[in-house]
Amino acid sequence: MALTRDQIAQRVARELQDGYYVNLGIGIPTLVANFIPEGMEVMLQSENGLLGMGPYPTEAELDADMINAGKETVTAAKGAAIFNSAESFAMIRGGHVDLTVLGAFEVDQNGSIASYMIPGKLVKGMGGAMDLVAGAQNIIVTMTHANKHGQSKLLEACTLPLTGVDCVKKIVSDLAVIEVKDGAFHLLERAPGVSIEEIQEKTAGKLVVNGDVPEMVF
Amino acid sequence: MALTRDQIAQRVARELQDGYYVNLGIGIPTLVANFIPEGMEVMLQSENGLLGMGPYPTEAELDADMINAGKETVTAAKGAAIFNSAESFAMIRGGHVDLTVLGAFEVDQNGSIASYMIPGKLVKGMGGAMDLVAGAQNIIVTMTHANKHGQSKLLEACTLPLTGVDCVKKIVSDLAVIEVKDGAFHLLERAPGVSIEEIQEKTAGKLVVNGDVPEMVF
Amino acid sequence: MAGFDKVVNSYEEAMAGLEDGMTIIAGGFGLCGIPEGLIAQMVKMGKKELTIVSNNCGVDDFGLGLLLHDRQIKKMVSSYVGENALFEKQLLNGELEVELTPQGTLAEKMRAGGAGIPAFYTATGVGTPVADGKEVKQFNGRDYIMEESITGEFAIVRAWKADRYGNLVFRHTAMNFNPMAATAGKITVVEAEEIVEPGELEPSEIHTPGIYVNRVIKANFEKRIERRTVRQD
Amino acid sequence: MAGFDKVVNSYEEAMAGLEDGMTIIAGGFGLCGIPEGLIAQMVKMGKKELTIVSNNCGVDDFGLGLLLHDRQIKKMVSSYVGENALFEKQLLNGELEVELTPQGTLAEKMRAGGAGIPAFYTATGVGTPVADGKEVKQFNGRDYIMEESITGEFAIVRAWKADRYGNLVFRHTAMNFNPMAATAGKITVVEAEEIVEPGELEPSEIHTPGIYVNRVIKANFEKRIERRTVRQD
Repeated sequence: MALTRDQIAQRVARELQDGYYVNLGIGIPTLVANFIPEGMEVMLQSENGLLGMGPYPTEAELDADMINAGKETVTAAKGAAIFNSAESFAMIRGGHVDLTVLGAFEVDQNGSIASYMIPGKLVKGMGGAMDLVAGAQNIIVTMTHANKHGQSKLLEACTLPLTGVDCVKKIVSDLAVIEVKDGAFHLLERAPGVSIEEIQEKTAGKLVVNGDVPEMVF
Repeated sequence: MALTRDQIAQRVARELQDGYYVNLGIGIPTLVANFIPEGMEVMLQSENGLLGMGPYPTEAELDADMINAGKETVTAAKGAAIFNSAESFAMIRGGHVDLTVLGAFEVDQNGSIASYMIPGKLVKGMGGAMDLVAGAQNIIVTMTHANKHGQSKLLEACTLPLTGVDCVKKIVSDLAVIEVKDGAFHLLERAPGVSIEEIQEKTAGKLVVNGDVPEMVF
Repeated sequence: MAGFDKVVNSYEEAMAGLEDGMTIIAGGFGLCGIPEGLIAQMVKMGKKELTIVSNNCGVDDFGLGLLLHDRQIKKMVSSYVGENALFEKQLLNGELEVELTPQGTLAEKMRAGGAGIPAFYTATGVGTPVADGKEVKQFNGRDYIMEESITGEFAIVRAWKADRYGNLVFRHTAMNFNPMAATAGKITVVEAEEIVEPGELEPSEIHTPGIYVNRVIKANFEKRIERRTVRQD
Repeated sequence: MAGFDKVVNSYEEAMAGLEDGMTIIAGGFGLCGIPEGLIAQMVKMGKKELTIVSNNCGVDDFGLGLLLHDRQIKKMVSSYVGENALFEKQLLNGELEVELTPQGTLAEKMRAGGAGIPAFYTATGVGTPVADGKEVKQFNGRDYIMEESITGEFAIVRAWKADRYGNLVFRHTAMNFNPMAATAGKITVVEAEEIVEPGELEPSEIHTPGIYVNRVIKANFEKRIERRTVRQD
């Protein structure tokens, strides 16, 4: 069975470490915040200028001047800092953020990522994604392994305009956990009940399988 | 009679305009603050991170954490802002300071200035002077017209290592007010009782004298 | 202290000097922290062929999106413009030009513009369409592209508190691009929720020193929320 | 919140990992805002061949000048070093190297180092000895030189208030180079007058967000005054 969105987020959360500063993109990455392991503390960076993002506000707390990078109303956690956009990207570009989790249209076996533009459709823009993939210490991509037409999104080489080159370290898809290194996709874990063959079939780039690949447990 | 240090400062103060942001260097330039014309407001920038420098503190106000760029204890004027060194030089380099007044060893007829180093003697460093001469909208140099051996400090070309090139707009020396433009020193005013001939004699660079040159009045 | 009193009393005075073809740098992120009244004044003045530098272009009926109705914008420099149907239409028609700029690069370009730094190097965008036509240089074995700074004839900024000298404090994440925008305008105009007397703002807590600011106007803001997300407690 | 509690209880812990030959970026301007206890610990540890990046080098018997007595400094990167007889002697002897850097360029090099910007252009120093060996490029008809960023194995910083997460607030002009230094160290160590609990500092008033800070130690400072100037009232 392919993982649900929540399970993908839950699996990504296992990559967190106590004391990590983390930037979570829009969509599935945002859900990771719901699965931070008990007793572990991570601090969420929102690139519009907030370090220490808290939960959504209650009706009473709602404040138009307090939003996240997805333009959602949020709160500040205890010990948060608020700063301008240049400072925010100084931290990101300068490599001070430990982990970035973001979605993608395509990732290739060299770790390049395409996530912001599909030519012919409207160009919405890259927002902070290009800075994040260029600057973060570690980059995990969450996405479905294949698109709705069954075509692989893990490619030998990306076909869409790139967001960044040679930067993605790990992919948590609905089917597998994959490490990207040495020009190949290395299969680390399978979704429960998903066969290596199915993953192989839906991975267009070079897939490396070493021995028995464990199933994820939830 | 050559001007006193106070008179030089007083003459420089006539160049101020209401609403000017001004950076005053160490020595005679610092004295300019004592001669700001009645009813005129200027704001003093100190490059260690203070916009709106006030007078020296009283004994009761003395605070080691409140100094100016000359490392003297100072106060903050009403409406002052305090910021870091990068911000301070962003304002300077970005051309937001209206006027810089500083001393010099030599100025040449192209407006180049040497003020920070005499080879063979100890190198103390340029501090913020290079940023100030590169960034300020207007630069006035205060200095004696000649050194203690009677040698001119207004040269055809500076002989000492430069602080900046083609940047000085005006010189207020103990003998004269001089505008630096079009590759020459233009004599605007004389110190009371000082002859054009004396100024000519003590100006090694090209001096332009147009008609009667008025004496300064104090 | 006439020389430093920057408060103006009308939007006409606030935006006086705006002309066709000018570049305007605007603070704000989405609809958060945008100078609503200054944008409305720009709509009213009807100047055309404007280049707007702003992270986003508002929505169809609020913020910078309002400038699209009379086709006042020639070019947008932004990181994300996907909230706006009219924008899409004008872009596809070729009536509007867009220069997509990564968000961090955009913030740094504004800061550099205000700080007298004509260009800087960044790894952001290397190997992507953003790098097209830009100089690439290696430092410590990694490629970086050269990005040039941005300045504008005007900068329009929203602040929380401003004193008469133009010292500014921003509120929460309504800060965003506003401090950088404030440094990069030849004429910087600030719309503030509150105007206080000099001395009321603690010097070390001022986000933008008054030296960058030319005009200040007091305003009431609608503060529209773009994505209202709440939790039940 | 073990993961973000950065408070250490001894100077040994604070400077653990310092080795011969490392580069240390130090906050402070003259004797104002210098991390006195961290410098004293460096003297105690006796590591040699250090490169120190700091606007000044203290005076003979206080601040970074103390590192000169046992010849711990190989190279200084500073804008002004003229307060110090021992410095002069070692420089003339050839025991000490100095890289004079304009004050604003120095501040920007530290900021750039922390912000992932490997180099930037500035007009400061064009046509002077500072430009020797540096790339010159024209923008809008004016010459600029390329300056590269600075980072260090350590940064040592003095703050006024620090919370346990490493968020910092600086006091008056003791701020100076400290916020930039804080961003540019691989290990950033902060000596603070006061340590407060997370939540006590107002988020928008924090000068340095904790993400840049690795260790925090509480200290008492002598705060020596370099030029005591007072007025009579």
